[in-house]
Amino acid sequence: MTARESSTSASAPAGHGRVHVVTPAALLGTVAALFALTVVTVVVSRVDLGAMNVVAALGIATVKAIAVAAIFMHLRYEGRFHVVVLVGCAVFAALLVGFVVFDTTRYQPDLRAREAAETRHR
Amino acid sequence: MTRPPLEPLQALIAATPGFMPARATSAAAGVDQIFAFIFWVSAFFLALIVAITVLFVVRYRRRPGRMEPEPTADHDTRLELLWTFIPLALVFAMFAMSTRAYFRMTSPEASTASPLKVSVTGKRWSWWFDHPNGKGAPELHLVKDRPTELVLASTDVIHSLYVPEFRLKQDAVPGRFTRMFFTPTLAGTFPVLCAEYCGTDHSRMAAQVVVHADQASFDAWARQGVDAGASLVEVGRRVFTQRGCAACHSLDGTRRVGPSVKGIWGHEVNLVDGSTVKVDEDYVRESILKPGARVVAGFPNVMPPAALEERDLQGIVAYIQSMGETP
Amino acid sequence: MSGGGGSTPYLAVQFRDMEAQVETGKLGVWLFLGSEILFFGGLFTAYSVYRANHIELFRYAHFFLDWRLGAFNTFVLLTSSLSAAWAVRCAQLGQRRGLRFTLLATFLLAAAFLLVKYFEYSHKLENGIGWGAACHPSAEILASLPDAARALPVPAHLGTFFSIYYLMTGLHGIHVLVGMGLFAWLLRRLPTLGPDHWGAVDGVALYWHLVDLVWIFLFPLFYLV
Amino acid sequence: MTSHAAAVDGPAPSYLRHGRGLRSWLLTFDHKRIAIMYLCAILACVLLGGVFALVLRLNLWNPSGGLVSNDVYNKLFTLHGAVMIFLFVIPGIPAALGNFVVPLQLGARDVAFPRVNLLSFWLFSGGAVFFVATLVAGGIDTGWTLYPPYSLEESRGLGILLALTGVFLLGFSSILTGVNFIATIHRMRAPGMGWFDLPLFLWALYATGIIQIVATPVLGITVGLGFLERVFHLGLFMPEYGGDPVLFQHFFWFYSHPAVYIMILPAMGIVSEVVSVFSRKPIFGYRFIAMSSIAIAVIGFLVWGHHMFVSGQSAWASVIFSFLTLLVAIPSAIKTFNWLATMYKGAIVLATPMIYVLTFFAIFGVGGLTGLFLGTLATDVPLHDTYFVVAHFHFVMVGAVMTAFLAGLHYWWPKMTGRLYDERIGSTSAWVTFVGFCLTFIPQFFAGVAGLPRRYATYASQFTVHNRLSTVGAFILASGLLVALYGLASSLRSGRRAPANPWGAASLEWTAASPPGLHNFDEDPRGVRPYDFTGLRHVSDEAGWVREGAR
Repeated sequence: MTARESSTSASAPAGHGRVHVVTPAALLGTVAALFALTVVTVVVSRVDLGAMNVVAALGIATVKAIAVAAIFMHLRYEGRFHVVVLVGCAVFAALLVGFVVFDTTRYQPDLRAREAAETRHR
Repeated sequence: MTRPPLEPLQALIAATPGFMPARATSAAAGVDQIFAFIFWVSAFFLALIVAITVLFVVRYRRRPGRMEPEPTADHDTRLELLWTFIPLALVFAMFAMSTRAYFRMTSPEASTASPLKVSVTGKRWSWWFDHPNGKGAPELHLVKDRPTELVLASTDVIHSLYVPEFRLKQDAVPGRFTRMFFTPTLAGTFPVLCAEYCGTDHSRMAAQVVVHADQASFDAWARQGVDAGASLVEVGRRVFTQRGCAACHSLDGTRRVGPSVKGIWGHEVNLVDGSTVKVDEDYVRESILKPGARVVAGFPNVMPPAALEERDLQGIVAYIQSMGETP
Repeated sequence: MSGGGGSTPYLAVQFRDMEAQVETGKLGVWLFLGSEILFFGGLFTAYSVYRANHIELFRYAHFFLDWRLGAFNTFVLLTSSLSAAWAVRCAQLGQRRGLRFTLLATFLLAAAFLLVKYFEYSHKLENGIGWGAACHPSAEILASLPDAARALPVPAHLGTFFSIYYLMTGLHGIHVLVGMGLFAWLLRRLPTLGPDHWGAVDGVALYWHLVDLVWIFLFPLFYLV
Repeated sequence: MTSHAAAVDGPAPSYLRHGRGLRSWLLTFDHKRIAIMYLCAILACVLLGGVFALVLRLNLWNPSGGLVSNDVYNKLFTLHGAVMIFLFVIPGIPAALGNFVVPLQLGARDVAFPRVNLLSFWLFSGGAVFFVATLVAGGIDTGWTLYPPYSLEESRGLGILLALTGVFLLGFSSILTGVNFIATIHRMRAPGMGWFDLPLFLWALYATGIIQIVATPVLGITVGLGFLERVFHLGLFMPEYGGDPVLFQHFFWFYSHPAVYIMILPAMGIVSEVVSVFSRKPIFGYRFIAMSSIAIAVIGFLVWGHHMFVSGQSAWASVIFSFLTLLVAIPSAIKTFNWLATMYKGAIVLATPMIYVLTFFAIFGVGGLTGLFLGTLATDVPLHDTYFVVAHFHFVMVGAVMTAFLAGLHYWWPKMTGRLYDERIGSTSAWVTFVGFCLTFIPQFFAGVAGLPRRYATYASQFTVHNRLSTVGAFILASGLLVALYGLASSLRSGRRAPANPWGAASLEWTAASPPGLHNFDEDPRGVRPYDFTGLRHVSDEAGWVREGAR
């Protein structure tokens, strides 16, 4: 059993030279960590940290996401280019969020002023 | 301002008849200067590209006696870095110049004179300008050399206030205000256009801006026009033109977005729901205050409600009546 | 012709050998998942914009969501991710019974997730909490809110929050549904899957982990903060 | 599955003869047949969009219009834009030419995912059907940019929902094409073919693929949100329900600006191929050209705000976007000068593809340089939404992209069909197209600077001359394109048979038969240096070019 779980699986045909089979320990360990982090994020959210609540929640979610990507999605074992795809796309998504939030928050007073003017009018 | 070095280039562009509109604001000179800079840089590079292309084609065309290319390097990093960094330096210059000018164009002037603040409302397909003394007009009136702030709003869709002579443009967005800051520097009358597509008569959504030579002239304009003693029909005619009703409702029977007002008084019209109604005072009033209530068949339900004063309402009714009844 | 992969009936004509086929398939799935990130990214942008500018909406609407259900669903989905990852392992090692069990478990956990979502949605919709213009909370649900919430006025455009809520959880739910379809498809093809043909299991599992990843972010963003 | 093994003994029948009947085309997994189907569909769309354009130009002959009503005019420019952008310039080069050429240049038997490729074609067709349905349902008059609140008002009717659905399908088609190309280029290269042995067309398509994968999903979500906003009033974009119309513009341009690079990058790739082959010299500065494609793709994502300088975007956002926009000029400049340097001391052959490329230099020069005026904040403010913008993007998207498309179509035509087109007709079409194009769009720059806003059904009489020149030019342009189509179509009947390598090109596709067999190559080839022309010798017009020492 242990031989089959090494990074090159003996049972795989020759073409599968780079196949990695994740061990039960790694799978179970990961899911245990994910469960624990879920509990932590719930507990932390019950404490009022002000703006830090969002930061903490997103931070924990990111750690969980990295765990899933690294172990369940095999990123730890293979394909540096897959990491580039995942991280690259996440970065572009973040840039979209970042730029749009940056801009909308800056022009928001103009929306509020108009809303106030309309309320006055009625 | 770094005006002198570009002045001759700018003058050359400006000298081309019909190339550029007059310069009528504080912003215009700065914009045109940067335009001139980019124009000549571009003209140089375009000429260079075309000249090299033509030259190489003529000299190196494959022809009897010259069937094979001459060996040359397949890359030259120094040369390639040269044509990386020269354009880079040029766009940096453009960016730096333009950003300075842009901030001047989009922020209030640090001037002691109190700004003239005008509220602009865009609606399909007309402009309305509320001047500081409470005077509303379908024309924008400004004073030469007096700093101006326009606060733009829209009641329906996005419009864009554009005066080519001012070199300025700003969208009017429903649900919010947008602002323009500038100082007119040339007295005269210029067209106000809509530059953001807004439907059927987008191209006819035009008005005028009148830049008065001095404050006194502006004040004189602002005082006049309160039509005491005018007949109801005259009041109606004024309101009808000023509020831009004619953009959709023609006076001569032409079919536009809405029904023409010519000869409809007393007429039975078919409605979208299949019923009919007689055009009388009640119906005209309702159609102004609640346009969507009873829409004439064959026309879209797009008219925005207009909260008119009682006298103006009476005026419109009288005006439409004066446009002739059905024989 | 290079490639000595003719030994398996699963080798497509354009590939030189099975390894190339599996690796290429995996790359294709990853690229598609990258695309999915941006697809959800659009909705995360909408969320962030409205949260940044209308925090009062989010504070208030938060009272309508039950974090216990969200947390329960988080555990369900994490477990399903585990079984999906285990299914890949079983396929690689040729453990047919284990593969059947893990695929079935993933399918059922996904169904459980959707069932909980169904109860959440129907509870809201019965109480007038639709999306956008259709959001008019009923008197009962307003009365059932904690005191902290009842002290606040109902904010204007509460429906905008629920638009975002339904959009994000709904799009995620559609992905769960598609995932169930994919696992059902794998179960049907079970006899063909094994050490020389596990690319499909791997691809579906990768997709499923992405669905899990999205939920890992949705849960705190809607139910907790 | 391994039927290609049989092909070793003799030349395989060409892909055109492998299977007969409609089904063998519509359900094919062969990238070459899919490419041909794309080509036919796309050319049909160009004709449709072109007819719209001619009606528009005729209506603008007089300042007050008169040929069609304002509403019809507005619908025509909307559909002209939507059809041309979504059904021609975006899919044109990648889906039609790219699909044909990518596996051949790599020495592969097909793309990585042939089924996905077919699905992509059918999604494209579905999207096109929705566009036609929009037309049948009375058309839409929102402009292709679909800005709310105008586009999502109830009074716009239901056509908008059909159009949004169409765009959604087209988006997915584009994403799948991008996934396929990137996976193919990564994993299907011939043995011995390194990254820097890729023909530059493939680098360009690789960069395009990045954009398709990263930007297009945002288009999908944007039109999806638009659809739901219109039906359910979500309150995201419509101010009436508490939404923000400027937010839509951010979403829209996050895709639609990079989309411009989906259009132009493959065009640049074609130019790189053609300029080298017809100068008979290796491309100058291969790595700079390859990397500048990637740079354009990456920077191109971060410039979308330059469409929003006067839309109510905050000033600082505008400044940042302006800066990033201007940076795109650099990789474009690098490419242009490297192309020119490739011609230096070459042996330039003025075949039709090369003539198209020479006109590309001028057109892209104008298109790119006028972009500087629009990326620069201060000058964009007056020029925004005027005919200057119209002229600029037609120079880039029609001028440059269509010119390169025609260059590529003529260049690979012998490979696709096995026939040589008539050089006289081809070169005539190239010059007529160029003259017509310049006459159409150069006056529009002047109209824009003088202050004529775009999307105007009627205009001030001072612009009559500009518009009439433009209309005359449009008809010259159209006739040039018809000449090109005639030349290509007539070659199918009467063209000479093409040899495997009619141009003396060095990349792998020219080692396959013209037209290639079902699985492209008789034997899986090894990688070659794609711009190494040494040893290529012209044998005869019938036998084409042969590499010395080759069998």
